[in-house]
Amino acid sequence: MADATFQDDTLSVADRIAAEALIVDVDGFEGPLDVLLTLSRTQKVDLRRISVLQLAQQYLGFVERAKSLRIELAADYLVMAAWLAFLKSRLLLPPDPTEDGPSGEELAAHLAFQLERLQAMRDVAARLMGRDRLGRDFFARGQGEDVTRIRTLRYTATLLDLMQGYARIRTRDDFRPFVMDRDSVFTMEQALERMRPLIGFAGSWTDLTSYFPEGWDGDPVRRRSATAATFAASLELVKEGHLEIRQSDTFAPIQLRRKDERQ
Amino acid sequence: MDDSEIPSESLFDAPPMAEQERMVEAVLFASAEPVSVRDLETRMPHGCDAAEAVVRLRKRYEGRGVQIVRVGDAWAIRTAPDLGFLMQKETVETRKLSRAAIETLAIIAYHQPVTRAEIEEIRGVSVSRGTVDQLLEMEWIRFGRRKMTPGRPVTFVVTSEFLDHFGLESARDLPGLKELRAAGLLENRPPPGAMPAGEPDEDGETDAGQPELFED
Amino acid sequence: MDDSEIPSESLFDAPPMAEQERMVEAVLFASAEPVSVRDLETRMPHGCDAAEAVVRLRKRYEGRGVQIVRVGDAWAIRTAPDLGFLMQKETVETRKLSRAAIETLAIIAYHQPVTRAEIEEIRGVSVSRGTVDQLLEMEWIRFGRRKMTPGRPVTFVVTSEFLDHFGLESARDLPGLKELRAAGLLENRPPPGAMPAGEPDEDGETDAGQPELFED
Repeated sequence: MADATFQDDTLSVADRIAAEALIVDVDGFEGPLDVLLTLSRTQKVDLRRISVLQLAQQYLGFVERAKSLRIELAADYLVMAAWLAFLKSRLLLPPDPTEDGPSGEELAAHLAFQLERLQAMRDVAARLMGRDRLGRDFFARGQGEDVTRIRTLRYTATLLDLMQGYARIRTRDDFRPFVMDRDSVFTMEQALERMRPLIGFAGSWTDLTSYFPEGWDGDPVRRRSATAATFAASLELVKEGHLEIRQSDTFAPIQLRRKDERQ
Repeated sequence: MDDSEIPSESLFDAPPMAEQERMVEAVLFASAEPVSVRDLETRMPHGCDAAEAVVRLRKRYEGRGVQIVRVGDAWAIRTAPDLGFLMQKETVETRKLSRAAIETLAIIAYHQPVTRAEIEEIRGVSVSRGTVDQLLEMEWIRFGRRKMTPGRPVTFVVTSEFLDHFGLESARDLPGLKELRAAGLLENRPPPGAMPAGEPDEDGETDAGQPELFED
Repeated sequence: MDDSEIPSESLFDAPPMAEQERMVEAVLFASAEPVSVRDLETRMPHGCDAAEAVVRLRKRYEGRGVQIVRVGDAWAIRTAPDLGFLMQKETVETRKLSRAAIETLAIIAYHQPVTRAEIEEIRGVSVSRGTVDQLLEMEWIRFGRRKMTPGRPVTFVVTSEFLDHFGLESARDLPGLKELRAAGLLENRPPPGAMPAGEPDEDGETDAGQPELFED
């Protein structure tokens, strides 16, 4: 059945005309899903009974034609083409029991669902816009009341004002001259100063992180700075012959030990 | 409310219902915006039953040139839609919405609360800059609660201005809502397999978390 | 309704009087100005007797919450004078909030509970007393708990009136900077340099510092 219906690339004349029309109009489409939905109409069946295999074929034909007419298609159209080519092969080949992941039928069913859902949203959008609407078909009170007014002044603002106000303040900081934020920087000098009195007690292997000053091991920015400074200071102390340093593996904890002076 | 009235030794009895109806009528006529029952009651004398007065008033205006309509939890007077032809003078030219904006609006209305990523998943294209902006500015959509999914994305929901504009009593009255739900087209179905862990149970949580929008 | 269908010898019979009354009712309601009989007739279908419809409509509204009143040689719908006391709320003039107030409000909403000194630090200018007073008076902000820092300064938080006005369910639903940018609500400027310094650390502190506000 597959052979007879899909093997040949020869679409009917009507299909060809439809496909050409699509090409000319490619700018008018809102992405690959939109194209698929339009193509699916040529099948003239309920979206629930659409042949996804045939649709994949139509879409691939559409992309081919665009290429042959040297029409630049946006990347997402090509991604969809690649995916549909994959789907097509899944649908045509017998399922490979060793391969996990969704079956071709599942993928096809999901695509059909997406198309049906998009179509449904378009239908209800049209129904919504076709309703009687305020200010067009029915109307609110045209005239404020003029009776004895107690004038109160009320200040108001919209959510957009609020968000844009906030953004204005926060993005202003983006432009301030670049100054290193010293709060979150731990220097090697500070680390050295901290470690010198401590290493005397490091008789056994101790994790580098245990040398971080208090309050520098939580926040990632501070932690990063403390790690770099403490590590650099450790190397300095190794160089001076006060300390041994080791790491069992890439990204494994770095450990320190006092160097026995007698050795 | 009843309790306060039963042993009506109170000095300030609520006015008779006919009078309450007049009051509601006056307030609704005076205001271009919908007025909530709560708002009505804070304006009316103590002990009034605005909800009941509105119901009676609504009945009284059935078939007239203007109607009492419900907008979310508020009430408003609007002209009967069949008389729109008399109002060319009042017609306000609404800004033409792009197809993308119309679809986005419909998706928000039918899928609310919905995240930007979900809108994009349904439309199959990214939501362009300015589309959401425009709908927010028209006050047809607003931010809903954040979703309880990783990243806690903001969501969008429709407003009572939206309901007012399209003559809907509530979001439950959206045309075709029931059919769409019955057909499973409002479900958030993740693509099979392809997705990283998390999403399916995320959605479960989400749905459980904010069902109230479409429920009675 | 039936009248129009009886022997209809003319192609363009005027609608029945009940229908004309509805029309007048709708037009008077929706129009921003009083409408003259002549004006009414130019809007209504050919052959209508607007003057007669107005008279009937006026009669119908006798004793109701609103009345059909004559203004010069035109007609309008007005609230019954004895119900004027209900209208006090209608007479509000709205004015846009100043930029200083909006910014202060935004900082409080995004950073609450926040002290005056913190607001000033974020805005980079001092906050005038009048601005805070104005926001307090509008009931968009209120005092939060005192901060457990030297001097135990008072903090500010936003109120439920604030949330109502801006259509938010909670302050935490306000979109963050990244989301504002993603939604196209900000100009998309690349942050200078790749230094992420400020942001994560701010956010971390903010969340940690004020758990009580953002928990359910």
